[in-house]
Parts: sequence; C-alpha cells; structure tokens
Amino acid sequence: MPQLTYREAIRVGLEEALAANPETVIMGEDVGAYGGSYAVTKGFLEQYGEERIIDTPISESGFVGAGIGAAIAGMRPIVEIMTINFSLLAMDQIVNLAAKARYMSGGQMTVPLVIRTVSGGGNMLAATHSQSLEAWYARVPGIKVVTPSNPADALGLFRSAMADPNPVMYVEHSLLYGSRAEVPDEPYTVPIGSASVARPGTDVSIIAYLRMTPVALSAADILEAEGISAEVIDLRSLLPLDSGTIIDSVNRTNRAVVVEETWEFGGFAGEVIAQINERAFDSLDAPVLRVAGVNVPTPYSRPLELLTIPTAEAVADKVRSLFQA
Amino acid sequence: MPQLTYREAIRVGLEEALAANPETVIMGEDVGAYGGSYAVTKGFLEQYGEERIIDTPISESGFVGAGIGAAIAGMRPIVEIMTINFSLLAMDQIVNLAAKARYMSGGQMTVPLVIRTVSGGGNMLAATHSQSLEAWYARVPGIKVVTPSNPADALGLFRSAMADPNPVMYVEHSLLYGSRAEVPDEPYTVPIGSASVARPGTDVSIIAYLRMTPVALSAADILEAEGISAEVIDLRSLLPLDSGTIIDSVNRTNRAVVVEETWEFGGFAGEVIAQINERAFDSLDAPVLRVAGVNVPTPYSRPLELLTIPTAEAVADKVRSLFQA
Amino acid sequence: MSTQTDLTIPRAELLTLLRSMKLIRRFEERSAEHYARGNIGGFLHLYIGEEAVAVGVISLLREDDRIVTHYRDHGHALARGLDTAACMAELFGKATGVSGGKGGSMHFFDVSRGFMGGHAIVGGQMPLAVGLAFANRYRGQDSLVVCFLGDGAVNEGEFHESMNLASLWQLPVLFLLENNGFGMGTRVERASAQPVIHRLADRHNIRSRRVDNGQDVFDVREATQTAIDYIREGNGPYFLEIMTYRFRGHSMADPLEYRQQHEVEPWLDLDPIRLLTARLHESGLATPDEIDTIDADVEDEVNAAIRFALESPFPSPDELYTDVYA
Amino acid sequence: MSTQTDLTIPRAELLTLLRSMKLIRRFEERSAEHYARGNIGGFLHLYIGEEAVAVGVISLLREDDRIVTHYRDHGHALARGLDTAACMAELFGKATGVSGGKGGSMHFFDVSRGFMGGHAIVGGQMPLAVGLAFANRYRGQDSLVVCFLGDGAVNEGEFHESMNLASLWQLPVLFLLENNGFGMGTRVERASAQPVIHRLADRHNIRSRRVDNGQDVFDVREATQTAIDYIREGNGPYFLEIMTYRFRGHSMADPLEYRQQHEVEPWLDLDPIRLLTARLHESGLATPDEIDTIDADVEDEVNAAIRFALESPFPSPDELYTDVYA
Ligand SMILES: Cc1ncc(C[n+]2csc(CCOP(=O)(O)OP(=O)(O)O)c2C)c(N)n1
Ligand SMILES: Cc1ncc(C[n+]2csc(CCOP(=O)(O)OP(=O)(O)O)c2C)c(N)n1
Ligand SMILES: [Mg+2]
Ligand SMILES: [Mg+2]
Repeated sequence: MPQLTYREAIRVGLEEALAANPETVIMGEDVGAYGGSYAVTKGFLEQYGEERIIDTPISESGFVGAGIGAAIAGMRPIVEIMTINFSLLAMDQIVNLAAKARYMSGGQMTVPLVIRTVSGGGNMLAATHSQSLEAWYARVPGIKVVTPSNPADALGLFRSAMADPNPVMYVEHSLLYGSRAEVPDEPYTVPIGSASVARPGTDVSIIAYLRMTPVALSAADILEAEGISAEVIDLRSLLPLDSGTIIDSVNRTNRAVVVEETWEFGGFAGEVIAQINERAFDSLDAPVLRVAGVNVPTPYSRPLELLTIPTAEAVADKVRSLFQA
Repeated sequence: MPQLTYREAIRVGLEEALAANPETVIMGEDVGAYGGSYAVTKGFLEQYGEERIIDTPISESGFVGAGIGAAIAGMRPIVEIMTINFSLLAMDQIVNLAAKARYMSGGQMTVPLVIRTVSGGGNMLAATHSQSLEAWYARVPGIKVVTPSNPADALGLFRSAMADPNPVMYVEHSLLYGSRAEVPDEPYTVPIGSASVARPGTDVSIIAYLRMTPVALSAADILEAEGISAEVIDLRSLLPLDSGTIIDSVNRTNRAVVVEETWEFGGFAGEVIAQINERAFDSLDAPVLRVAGVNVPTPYSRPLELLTIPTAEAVADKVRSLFQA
Repeated sequence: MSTQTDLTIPRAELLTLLRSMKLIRRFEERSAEHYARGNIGGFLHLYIGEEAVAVGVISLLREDDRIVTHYRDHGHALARGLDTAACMAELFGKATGVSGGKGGSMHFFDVSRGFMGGHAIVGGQMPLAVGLAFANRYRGQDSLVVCFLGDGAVNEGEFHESMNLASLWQLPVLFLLENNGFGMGTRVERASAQPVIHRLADRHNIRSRRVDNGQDVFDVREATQTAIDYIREGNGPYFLEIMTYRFRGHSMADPLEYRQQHEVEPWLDLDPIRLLTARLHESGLATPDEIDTIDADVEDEVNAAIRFALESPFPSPDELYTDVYA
Repeated sequence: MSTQTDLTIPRAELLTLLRSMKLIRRFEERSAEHYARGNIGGFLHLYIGEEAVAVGVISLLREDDRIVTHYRDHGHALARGLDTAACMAELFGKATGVSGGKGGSMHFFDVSRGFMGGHAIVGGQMPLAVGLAFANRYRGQDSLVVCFLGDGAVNEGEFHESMNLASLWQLPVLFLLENNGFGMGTRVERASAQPVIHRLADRHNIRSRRVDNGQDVFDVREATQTAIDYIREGNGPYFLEIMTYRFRGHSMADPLEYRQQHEVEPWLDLDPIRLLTARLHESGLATPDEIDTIDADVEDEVNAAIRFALESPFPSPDELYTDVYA
C-alpha cells in the first residue's frame, strides 16, 4: 500500500475485519444508506448487505448497549457513535456495563467490542458538537482508548483493537480524515499502549495525541529553525498509557510541554504531568508546561473558535518560554 | 446552632432555600414519600407538600433536563440525582445543556440550578454504585462543582450554591452524613471557589477534598506524632479551583501530596499537580505525589474494597517517603 | 388531500403567512449561496419544503408562549419574528447575530421572543421544554411551550422520558413532530418500529393527532388550533405529528444518495409556498401584483440581512470569555 | 382471580416448583439474618413475595436460553439453578461466590447457565438483552433471552430505546416486567403516565399481555409459555407484565413508611408459596409429609450454603487486579 488517507486506512481496517470474521457487523447511525457522516463506510451497505451494515435508530444508549450485548455473546461487532459528543447518551452503557461486565462477573464475561467515534473541534460546529471527551473514557478501568494521528497508526491500531478481547474506544478526528501518508505494505499492527517518537529530538519533549500531533510536529519544525531540537511523542493510546516512552524522553530532554486540543482544566495533560513529575522529577530543568484548549464552551464564530485550539505557534511559544529563564 | 451532622446541615440549607423562595422546589427520585435514599429530605413531603417536593419517575435525563428548564424559566429548583453513578444518564443534559445554554445563547439564558448528588465508595455497593465522578463535571466550563467535607462547609456552600446564578453540582458523600461538628450560629456562607486550610502546618501540604479531607486530617495527626507538621488543604470547590491557596501552601511547605478517593489514573489530582508544577516548581523540594484509589472497578467484597480507597496510613506513608531521600 | 382555504382568516393575515413562508425560503436559499462562498461554516440544515409547518404553528402562538426546537431552526426563528438580519448575522458568525455569533445555525436564541433555541443534540431539547412548561404550570400561567422535534428524535430515550413527565404532570406543552420521513439518510420505517409516531404519545395518555398534509398551512393551523385550545384549557400536553418533507439534503454535506428522484418529485409538487399561492389566486384573495410585491419585499429584507451580516463585526476576542458564567 | 392447578404438569415438576420457591424464600430470610449480623454488606434487595414470577418463568426456559435481570436477582438466580452455596458465598463477599465476591447481591453471574447478571443500573440491563438477542437472531439460533425488569425501569429512556430496537429487528427477547407496584417508595401511578405498562409495548408493535395474579405460578407459567412459543416461532419480541408484590422493603435500609399496612395485608394473603401449597393439598398432589420433606431439604441446603459461605476464604488481595481486562 502506498499512500493512503486516514479515512482510507480506517476503511481498510474495517474491510479486513468484515472479511476476517463473519460475525463482525458495523452498527451505528447512518453508517449504511447515508454512507457514514464522514463517508468512512460509504459503499459498505451495497457491498456487505444490511445484515452486517446496520443503520440504527438515533438511540445511542440502545445501540451501544446492543453492541455490548452482541460482543458478550461472542460476536465481534463494531459500533460507531457519530461523534464523541453523542457518546454522553451512551456513557452509562460504556462506563457501567462495557467496562465493568468482566470485573463484576468475576471474569466470566468478555466484551470484545470496538467503538469508533469522532472527537475534536475546528469545524465551526459550536459548543455541543466540538468537544474532545476521550480523556473521560481514558480513566475508566476496563476499557482501552486509542487515538491515531496518522494513516499508518490508524490502520495499525484498528487491527490491534479488533484483536483485543476488551472494549476499545477507537477515537478519530474529523480534521485528519483527508490527511495522506505512507502505510506499510507488509502486515503490521500498532500495539495498544505504545506511544511513538514521532520525531526525535534532544532539547525538549513535546507530548501530544490525535490532531495535536501534527500541530506539535509543525511546532518542532518552527523550533528547529531556531536551533531548538524538539522530540515529539505521539501518545497514540491514552489507556493504557505508555508512560515508559514519555519518561524516557523527558529523562533525555529534561524539558516537556504537553499539548491537548481541549479544555486545559482537568485534562489528560494533568495525568501526563503528574507521571513526569513523579517519575522524572530529578531530570527536569524546568516545570512541565501545557498548551491546551481554552476553558470555554466552543463558540461558533470562526475567529473565536480559532482562539480555542492550540496552534503550532502557541506550542513553539510555550517551548521557547522554557529556554528563557 | 451548635453541633450538627452533615446531613442536618444540608437539611438546614434546603429548608432555608424552601423558605426563601416559593419558586424553589426539590425534585428527584424518592425525595418525597420515601424520604430520600439517604434520609436527607425525610419529612419534607409532609411539610412542604407535593407541589414542592416532587418524586420523579426514574428518568435521570428527563427530570434533570426538566430542572434545567425550570431554572431557565427563572425558578430556583434543586434537583437530586440519587447517586453520581446515575448522573451518567443525565450527563448529556448537564454537559450539553446546563453548562452551555448561557454561552450558546450569547448570554441570554441563565441556569440557576443546584444539582445535589452523592459520590464515593466504601459502602460495599460494588462497581456501578461506588464511583466518584465529580472530576468529570469539574472540567466542564459553565458549571461549578462543590464538595463539602464537613457540616459547616456543607451549609455554607449550599447557601452559596443557591445564591449562584449558575448551575452548581453539589456533591455529597454518603459516609459523611453522620459526621457531626460545630456550625456557626451567625449567618455565613462559604464562597464557591475558596479552599480552606483545614489544618495549618509547615512541612508538607496534603491536598484533599470530600471524604479524603478527614482521611488527610487523620494522616496529619499520625505525622504530627512523628514530628512532621502537615498542612491540610480542603479544596471544597473543584470548579472553580482555588489555586491560590494551594500554591501559597506549597510555597511555604515545599512539598505536597494530593489525595483522591477514586482512580488515580486521569484523576483530578493531575490538575492540582500540573498547577503546582507550573506555578510553584521552584519551591518544590520533592516531586508532588498522589495517594488515590486503585485503578480497578470497585469490588464488592469488603477486604478487597478496603484496598481500593486511600487510608490515613497510606497518606502518612506517602508523606514520609518525601522525607527520605 | 388538502382542505380549503380557510376564509375565516383575515386577508392581511393570509398574506402574512405567505410572506413568512417566502421569507424563510429566500433566507435559506441565500444562506446556501453564502455557505458555498465560505461566509457561513459548520453545519447548515435547510428547512426548505417544510415552511408551512413552522409558519402554520407559530402564527397561532401568543407572545408569552415559548418555543424550543432542534438544530433545523431557521424556519421556526423567522416564523417567530426573530430579526432576519440578526439571524443572518448569526450564520455569518457575527457579533450582531441572534446568539452573538456563539451559537451558529443550530443554536438560534431570542429569549425576548420566547425563542428558547435551537438545540443540536437530537432529542435533547425535549426535557428543556418539559421544564419550561413545568414552570408555567407551577406559576399557574396559561402560556404554553411548543417543542419541535424531528422523526429521528423519537427513538431517543429522552423522547420517552419527556412524554412521560409531561403527561404525568399534565404540563402545557405541545410536542410538534415534524415527520419529514428521514433522520439524515435513515427512513422512519427503518428507525421506528411504530412508524405512525403519534401513537406512541397515545400510550402515555397524551392526546395526539396526525396531520397528513403538512404542506398545507391551513391543515397545519386547524390542527394546531385544536391542540392549543386543548392545552390552554388545562388538559395537559398534546402531540401533533405533521407529515412534511425536506426538499434539500440533511445538511449541505449530504450526498443525498439514499432517496430516489421518483419519490422526491411528488413531494416537490407539494411545495407549501406554491400551494398557498395558488389558493390565494383561486379564491381571489391576492392579485399577482400583490404577490410580486411580497416577493420584492422579501428579497429586499434578505438582501438587507446579508448586507448587515457582511458589514457586522466579528465578536471581539474578549467575547470568547464572556457568557461562560452569569 | 386464580386459575386452577395445572394438571398437565407432572407431579414431580410441581414439587420442584414448590421447592424452588421455598428455596428462594429461605435463602433470603437467612440472608437478611446475616445482613443484620454484618456478614453481608451493601444493599440487599429481597425478592420475598415475588417467587412465583421467577420460578414460573424460568422453569419454562431451555438451557441455551439466557437471562438478564436487575439488582433484585437472587430469585432469578436460584430459580435458574445457580449453586445455592455459591450464591450465598457471593453475598458474603467470598472468593467462592458466583461472581468471585466481586459482584455482591446486585451482580450475580453464571454465564455457564446463561445467567448474564444481575445489573444495578435501573434499565441498564435492557440494551444488553437486546444485544444478546441480536446475536441469537444473527446466528439463526432459536434460543431466546428473558429480560427481567421492574416497573420503575419503565420510565428510563433505555426502556424505550430497547423496545424499539427489539421490535424493529424482530429479536427473540421476552421482556418480563415484574410490576410490584413500587419503584422504591414511588407508586407506579406516580411514576408512569401509563400505569398499564404493557400497553407501551403494544405501541412499539410488540405483542404484550398482563398477568393479573403473578402470585399464582400457574398463571405465570401459562402466560410465559404462550410468550415463549410466540418468540420461538420467530415472531419477534414479547412483553409480559406480571403483577406481583414485594413483601419486604425495597432494601434492608427501607423505612417502609410509604405504604400502609391495610394495603399490604391483602397481598400478604396472596403468598405465592402458601397458594401453591394449598393447591397441592387440595388437589391431593402432595401430602403434608412431602411438604415437610421439602422444607427440611431446603433448610439443609440453605444451612449448607451458609456454612460454605462462612468457611470460604475472602478473595486474595491479588484478585483486586484480575478480571479488569481479558
Ligand atoms: C444525540 C445525537 N445523535 C446524533 C446526532 C446527529 N444527527 C444530527 S441531525 C440527525 C438526524 C435527525 O433527524 P430528525 O430528527 O428526523 O430531524 P430532521 O433532520 O429530519 O429535521 C442526526 C442523526 C445528533 N445531533 N445528536
Ligand atoms: C439509573 C438508576 N437510577 C436510580 C437507581 C436507584 N434505584 C435502585 S432500585 C430503584 C427502584 C427500582 O424500582 P423497580 O424497577 O420497580 O424495581 P423493584 O425494586 O420494585 O424490584 C431505584 C430508584 C438506580 N439503581 N439506577
Ligand atoms: Mg426527519
Ligand atoms: Mg417495582
């Protein structure tokens, strides 16, 4: 496979899954006749039929729960929640059933379910439709959360998610669907719980995930021109988190900035910083800083919305501040 | 008022509110005929009548949304969600409506709503009924979250919540209901967004909230006997957070431990640590550490459950570790 | 199919109904243009084809009644008399918009006119409507709340919870279901085990009725008036299911591949504006000249709105932080 | 009120029904004792008074059928033949419990017997049942899923969403509503605008029926058999509303102040165990001696269970970390 878009990479993963297991179905709102609201499953209904590509009523709790039940019965369903904003309506099923069924039953139940959903802002969709809520799920023991930032990881993580016997939230970003990059030809997977060094560097670690990874990479470009060598860590999975790669990097660079698309307050960056603080405190030459979304509901108006989301320039700025002391 | 229990203090607050405003109603599951599942509203139905003490059907999204609507209409309702676990079913209404109605309408709407709920574990109620989910709400711009740890704060914060024009999640802990302490006689409030120094000290700051505050205080007792003077900060409000009091304390003590009842990973402690790291880095003599719940669904079995929740001994241990270097 | 022109309606009011429908139509046609030009972003859900519903229902409301609706809200807003220019400015994300530019197409608000939004979470507006109606009842007011919803919202749990609460507490709320046959690309029959949706209301002991031709503003009004009278008399909620059709895609992004031209066409013939215009002609209640005047007038109003929107400033950066808390 | 003893049921089976009901009763009476002694913690919701429902329904299931239920689950578990000692051990929080001590009273599981829990979020078990039934249908299996729920769960959105999905997809699921008149302290009439609950199912085009006397195991069985046959023939879901009563409080903490003795008493007269015993006597199908033997036998079984629970070890501390992930 040469160059694929993020969307195409996910399609490849979905098609492999449908081919591999006749008990894999895709269910969700408008995944069939409409073709998926981000066109990821376009043409699937015609190709796989309505037994396997299932348009559900708009009832997130109901169909996510149904997916959980089908998974418990031993099927290998893929449930799509159109955007992570709507997952709030299914949150009880995800948090109280999918994540806990195995534990509460003393290990009798297994929930091999992949939940695909779309996170993030930047599309002028205003407050209810622009949220990045994956960090909430990433603190629930019993589920896993992955957040691919590029086509190769998208496919590699999708394969791992399908192979995982646990419920996995597979979180996409709508502004990445069109991004195109090389995807390896040979069979490969990206293990869940492994971060990547998206760009090696020596002076500072910039830690990011999902759409903030390309932002961090651009920041690293900017900084390189100024003689600062930034290492970019792409978390790829939030739960489990690959703390080793983070700590390792910070131990080498002695400085870190964590980038997160959404509300700074109470965000996932806090966890990353707490871990660095605890495990690499003596390596730190400066406080670990954050660049994150502004703590407001997302406004519709373009110029306002743009202020809410971290930019490469803002990341570069924050990094620079670590070198002025 | 001399000594009141935490439950009694909340009752006083509720009765004041009912007396102050004829458009204050209490609605929730079993707040009336049953008397409240933790007996907080016992006798209210008889006293205030069914127009104002409203037993709702078991439909969290529906009646929380109805409370939001009544508040938007200018009433001053108090909605009770029996436990915070069930709030997941109302989360969309809280996060996407209560928190955002004002912003999305460009300031035209106001949501003067108090949502009372009960958080925490320790009652052998197993995984679905033992969660502490307040940190999720404490990251949503547009709402406020308060977490009183003692009777005086319970009443003082309740008064502030009722006076606040914004939606306030008022989070109680079932294991505190019976705790008894002095409540001031004169009219007073506890401002939302003000932490308290629950116990002054010089060597280390222990930062806690809700039921972890008494745990932290016990730890301080233990440590005092060993010659370590611990300052205990009770956050009291999570959103807005009184960062000033925290930073101030750490600047004096140069060491901090953050205590949280529930899952360590991705918890609220991360936010506290990120802020300390950013704003008091140079004061720190040691990494800021956490004592938090174990990252597992809560098991029913008593000996297992006890292992999941921080104890005073565990807090004291963690503090001691800061002094061995 | 259609009833007759309701001659009890004064002529001036008939022309107002027509004007209102035409205003919605032109407002949206022109928004689509400006969406294509990039002046409007996000999702734009057009109401074109359904104008008789909003106009028919809302023309019968009192000033102290309230409206809660979903994201396909331009029609309801304009029918309620929200300022056309402020609506257009909202689409352009300008500070002068009905929601200060913070809400956009899906979140129009004008509390001074009882227009309580524009809500983009499907079904999420229903508990809000219940709460507003609860306040009316608590206060002994005889004003009511109209809650618009789409056929797709019916399958959400909040639909059920809200219907139950409204009925149990006998609240003055009119649930106004716009059944346009589809939720995005999913047909009602593929989404609802009970495709005659108002029957679900019956079972919560809510009086209900279906209007078969929601393209006919007179049919819509007749049924709505019955419902309003019923509610104002203190009988509790009412559920009206109005059959209609959206002529355009779900949003501007809709590839529209899930419905066939041959099923769309009969509906296009039932254009509510064409229907009403023909009636007015037939019954001699409006001359072609009068209609031309309305058209010109609407055109001017929309042009002025666009000018206003273009010329208005964007919100200043400080606005980012206002309105988070009261 | 009650029908007759169903003489088509073999005598041995009749005695098994009686024994099963008695086992549930004694199991729970003794659990209450051990709750008071502190050997059992958390919430303990007793099923006493409702035994004819669980036993009547579950006695008609096949081994490959599945059961999903709510937190008041002891009756269903024992009726399904879960090991009595393992059930008691679960209440005691022991490693030998049906859920390894991790679930407790509200979360009994035995997947090997198709007993898919014990779910404590009201209404939350319904989508799970839909999903299990979906798998049956997808696989072309004729086994079915019984989903027990309480009258209180009916008002949750998930009830509505699940009913719609089950009907739309024609799934083999039997919704088994235990209408005991109350959700905690709230009467059905105060919680549901439609207190004849099964009518809500009708409106989702789900075949439904009410059993007026759920204290009579024969009535329960007759209706259940009809429902099961209907489902196995591939007709889709069925909804059975069974009227019953809980003799005790909602949980051990319930002050029970919301219901009056004079309304409770007539129900106490309808004790399902007393009813069945009387029938067996009248029809000469069981001698007093036989009944005494059953009593003694049940007593032994429960005693053994308690002994087992007392003697079993608590889970080792490592168990805290197992079963989080597969
Ligand atoms: C809870 C939720 N789920 C999904 C969506 C995405 N979505 C937006 S509109 C829509 C279809 C709604 O259809 P309907 O209610 O019939 O209204 P119509 O668009 O036909 O006017 C969907 C699925 C959403 N906004 N909210
Ligand atoms: C979502 C949710 N809300 C509230 C509760 C608290 N609660 C537990 S049982 C119960 C009453 C349920 O009544 P019903 O369904 O009739 O069952 P019964 O107890 O009568 O068997 C309530 C409110 C809960 N467990 N889950
Ligand atoms: Mg529709
Ligand atoms: Mg009940």
